Amino acid sequence: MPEPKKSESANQELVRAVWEEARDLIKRLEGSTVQRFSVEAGDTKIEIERGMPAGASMVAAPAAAMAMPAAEDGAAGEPELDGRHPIKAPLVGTYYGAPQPGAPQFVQVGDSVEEGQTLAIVEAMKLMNQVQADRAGKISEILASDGDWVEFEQVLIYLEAAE
Amino acid sequence: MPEPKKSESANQELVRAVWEEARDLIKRLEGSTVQRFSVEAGDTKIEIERGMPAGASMVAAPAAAMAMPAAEDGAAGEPELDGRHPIKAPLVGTYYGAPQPGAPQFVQVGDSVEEGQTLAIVEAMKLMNQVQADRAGKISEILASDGDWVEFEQVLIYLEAAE
Amino acid sequence: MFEKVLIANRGEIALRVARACRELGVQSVAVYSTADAESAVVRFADEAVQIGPPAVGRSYLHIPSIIGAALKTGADALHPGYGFLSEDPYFAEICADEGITFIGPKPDVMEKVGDKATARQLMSAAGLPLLPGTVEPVNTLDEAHDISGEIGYPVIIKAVAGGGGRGMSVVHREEDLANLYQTTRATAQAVFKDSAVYIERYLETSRHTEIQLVCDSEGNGVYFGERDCSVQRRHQKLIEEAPSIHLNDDTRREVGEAAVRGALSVGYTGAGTMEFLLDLDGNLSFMEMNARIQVEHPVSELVTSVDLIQEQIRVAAGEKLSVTQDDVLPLHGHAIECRINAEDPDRDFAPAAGKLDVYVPPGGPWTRVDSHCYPGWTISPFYDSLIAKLIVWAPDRDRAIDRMQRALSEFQISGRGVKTTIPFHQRILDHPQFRSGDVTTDFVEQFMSEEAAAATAAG
Amino acid sequence: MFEKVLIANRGEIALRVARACRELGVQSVAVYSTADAESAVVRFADEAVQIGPPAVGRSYLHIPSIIGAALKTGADALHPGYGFLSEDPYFAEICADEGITFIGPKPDVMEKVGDKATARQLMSAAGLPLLPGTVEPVNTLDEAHDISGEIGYPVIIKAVAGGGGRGMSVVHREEDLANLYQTTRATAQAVFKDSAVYIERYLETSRHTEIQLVCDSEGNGVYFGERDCSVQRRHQKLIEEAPSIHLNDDTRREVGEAAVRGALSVGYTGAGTMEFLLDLDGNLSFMEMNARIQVEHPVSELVTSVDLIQEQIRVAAGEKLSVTQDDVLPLHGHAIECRINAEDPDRDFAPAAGKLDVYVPPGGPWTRVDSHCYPGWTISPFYDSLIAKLIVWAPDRDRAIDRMQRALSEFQISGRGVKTTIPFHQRILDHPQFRSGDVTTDFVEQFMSEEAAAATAAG
Repeated sequence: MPEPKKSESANQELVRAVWEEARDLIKRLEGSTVQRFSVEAGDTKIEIERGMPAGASMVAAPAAAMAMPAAEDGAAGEPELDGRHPIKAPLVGTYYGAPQPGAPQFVQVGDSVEEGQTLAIVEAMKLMNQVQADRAGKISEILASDGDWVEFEQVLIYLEAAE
Repeated sequence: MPEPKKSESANQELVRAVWEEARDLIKRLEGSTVQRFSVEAGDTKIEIERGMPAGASMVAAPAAAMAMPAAEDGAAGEPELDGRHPIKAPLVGTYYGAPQPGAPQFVQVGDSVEEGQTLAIVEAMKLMNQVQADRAGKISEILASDGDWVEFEQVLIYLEAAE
Repeated sequence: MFEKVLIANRGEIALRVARACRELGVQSVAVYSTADAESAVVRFADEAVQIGPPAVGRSYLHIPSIIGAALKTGADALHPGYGFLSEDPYFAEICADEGITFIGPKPDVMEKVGDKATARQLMSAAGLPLLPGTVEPVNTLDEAHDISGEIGYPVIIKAVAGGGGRGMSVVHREEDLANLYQTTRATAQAVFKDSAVYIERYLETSRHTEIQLVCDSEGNGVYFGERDCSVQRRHQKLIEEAPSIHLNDDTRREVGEAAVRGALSVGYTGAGTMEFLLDLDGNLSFMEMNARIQVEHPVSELVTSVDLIQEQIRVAAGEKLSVTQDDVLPLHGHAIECRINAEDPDRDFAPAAGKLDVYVPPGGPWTRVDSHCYPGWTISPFYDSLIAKLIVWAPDRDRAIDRMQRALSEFQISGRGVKTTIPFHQRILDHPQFRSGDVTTDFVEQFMSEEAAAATAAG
Repeated sequence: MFEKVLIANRGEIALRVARACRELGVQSVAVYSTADAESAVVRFADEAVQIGPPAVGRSYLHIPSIIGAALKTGADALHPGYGFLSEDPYFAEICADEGITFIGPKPDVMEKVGDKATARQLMSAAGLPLLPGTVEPVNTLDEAHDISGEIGYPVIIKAVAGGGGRGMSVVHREEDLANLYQTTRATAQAVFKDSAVYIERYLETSRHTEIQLVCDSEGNGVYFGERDCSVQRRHQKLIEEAPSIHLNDDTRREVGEAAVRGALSVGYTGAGTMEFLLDLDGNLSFMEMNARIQVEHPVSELVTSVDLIQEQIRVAAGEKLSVTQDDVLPLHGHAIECRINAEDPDRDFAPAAGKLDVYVPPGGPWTRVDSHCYPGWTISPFYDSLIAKLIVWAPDRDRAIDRMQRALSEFQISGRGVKTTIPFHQRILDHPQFRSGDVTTDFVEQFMSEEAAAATAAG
């Protein structure tokens, strides 16, 4: 809260030098997805925080495109760990991998899928919400199973790039 | 308060690079008197804070050596702006530039003084506390005048190096 | 008592409810949009479910997601807070269908009291005083003419479905009636999908006075005194206090008993508020009933020593009211609440949200802060701009004002782009007319034009 | 009323006093050591004077500097808070000489009640019950033998000048008397420069019960009920509550009236506390009088609705007490205070001070935090380790405990090297014996050995 008392506590030259380096540091972060970064060495701590539009700064990574629009949560893009692409729950509800009990699952691990293809259903109050692939790819992992309760944006399935 | 979500929001390589630069930055500050330093560029803020012994971290710059000991306030050294050396009040009280009313002032601007020479008096409850020079030098400025109320560590006189 | 209560809200009221649950030994479940993932209630509640994106239509107003969260966590009751779905009979009904106790009145009762015209009929039948005017909708211009003539001008035409100051027009002269009658109906149709309007006498100036009550399912009702909420800007309350210095004990008992009678007469259960206008001659007129807990409930809590949220949860769980009318009267001391918003009073109260780099709430004697904020929290543009409710108590009104001034003077809030209404509250509290207590609903408007005039004069 | 009050203290109590001054419309002056330059009271007070280095001997205990600051700022009164110079008759006298009103009793009265033996004589004369024992110092071993024989063992030998648990020895068997009598005198001489001791019956177990009172200069005195402070560790209070569930209304009135009578009999003015031991049969015995406001005063404020600091300032300014005895009785509800310290309960309460990176105090209904802390503040090793006093109120003790648990559960404090006593408080409040209220001054010791035993058993 108290402003750094430069005049009192800082060696002006040094400050100028450090300032330069700090600017470089900041430039390196431009365009990157880093929002908050901190290093500690012994008694010294350095912390870098980059502003974002207010609403967004608290927002988690966005849902993949879905049967339901997810646009308005305007969050920053999220990294695709080891190149896999997450398919997430469009709302809170019950997960089903098949159109109805007993029917074959929409997809199996290893299946190649087209953009727009239905991969699963999340049911909320009798409403069947289709979960569709927002890109073509190959099913690499299915994390949910029939009857699971899922949260909004919970990862249900991972796609990997098709060969 | 939330820890930076590195895994989610950071490009690992970049972080490593920035980390390196950050360490350089920290090294440059070692041994310097800088305690807290911050730069802002657009939406980005960078802040460096260096730890000190707890009690001291809030402590203002120390008093110059005085007729009364000032050791236990254990603060860091303070810069001597334009090379001048401050002589500060050893306690709260009334400033007098002379041993008694009507007597000549202890020192005038331009006088050369020896280490240990009495420069003024701060009176508190009838107690006359001598303010002595903690080094030899030349009186460059006298900021207080007879009868002024002064705070602890208020700068009373500036010394400059004698030719 | 319930096992687990889901809180279908956000911000300070969600935290307020979670605190009450904790004190009652009841588990709490927070629901949150992605914008609120770091919110205080998410950290504090026993469980939390992410229900949707920031847009309320897909999160806090999205019934399937909220019900889903309740079923997912096995909550046996749901607290709606205020706003959002708190007065939606359809939602209350769905909760019932899903076997979740909705903490509030029964859906049919909520619907009745929610309809202004119906509420006016029921309450006038129960003996509550109304302004001269119709209780039935006015369906033709001729009718409007006759009625307005009887009442005497000025009159006000109000949309039955209206509220919060929208869908109403004041008619000062008979020749304006036809035009305003038509436009009000048209607006009502457009805005509320219901063109029904009614007409009543218009009070040029009055005080907003409301009675807090709670009814249990055994037919017991208690009123918790009144609140004066006359310090409003465009129908947005800025400062509320309890009690009103303009009601004496007899009037308080009279209107309080009538309010409880009215509520019980429609089978009301839970916490509710009856809104009245108090004219300068001390006459009260029933305006409408709010079937929810209100933002300003803390001032009533502090002068009655009753935790209204806990009471609300108790009676919803089928328990008897924990207090009788005699326990809460006479009212104890005086309480004032200031709503601190992230708005810029110098720019017509434009939202001034952002990240709170500094947030240091006041503390000390009889100083209460109901807030979801902490250092680093971001006031999101997606939701209302309330930062904190600052409430103080003192033995009398003068000392309560002094205490509020002290508390406001130590409240530290700052962040890039963040402005608050604190300076505005300080100036209002400094105003001799506020100090005197002679405040009507047009006070803030007058106050602001005074300030504008002074500013112009100054330079 | 005063124009300007200088606050000769630091930390939470300095801020508490400054808040009271602000509410009374009195200017406040903070004094601070260089270690406290960024402290909350320095920011909040109307003026602030830097009086010395961190070491208290040259700042908060350095009379010339404090008087100097008062004269420099033209303060017409001085509030000493607790600790530091608050019970130093010499300091009170100097204030008087310098024309500064010391907010507390007159120097001679302070001196009288400060001397244990004298206080015991005066209070027994005023009809306060004492433990069987001497009111006069015991000057020879023979005397000691005779008296101990009369009283019956175990007895306790206490240094007249002692306090805070120092300078006292318990004698269980006659054969130990000679040795302990000599060593206690020697210690007393060494530590307090006064070898005088007295002897009284030793209660193996009892409850620490104290009466809060305020007397004005017109000879009016009011007692503000009692506090139970039995939850102590090595004579350091950890939890205090009001009222004591072990006093009934009659006993309360009896001892309260006796306490006021005793205070008035010595011409006491201002706020003070009479400490008693309450044995398991319900007998009270006067121990000593504290001629200052105490850390735990807020619990008494919340059950009497009186601001004791404001009252203290009023009577010092020559005003009449603002309340009568009837105004404050019966006591209203129940209040509990937890002292949150920067100490590590797992390392024998070793100080664990440092910078508070995170500091989010609890809020909400009937939750009071008296603290000088804010995010970024550093708890300095130069001073005591108190971070905050957390005080809650509820209609009854059970709900007060539930509320305290809720409040503790949301208190967030962290920083490098910082530990707090919060977990320890939570475990004590969870203990069935605390819940039952059957707590004596040896409870914490028992509790800790229970925990140690459980830990060993576990692993």
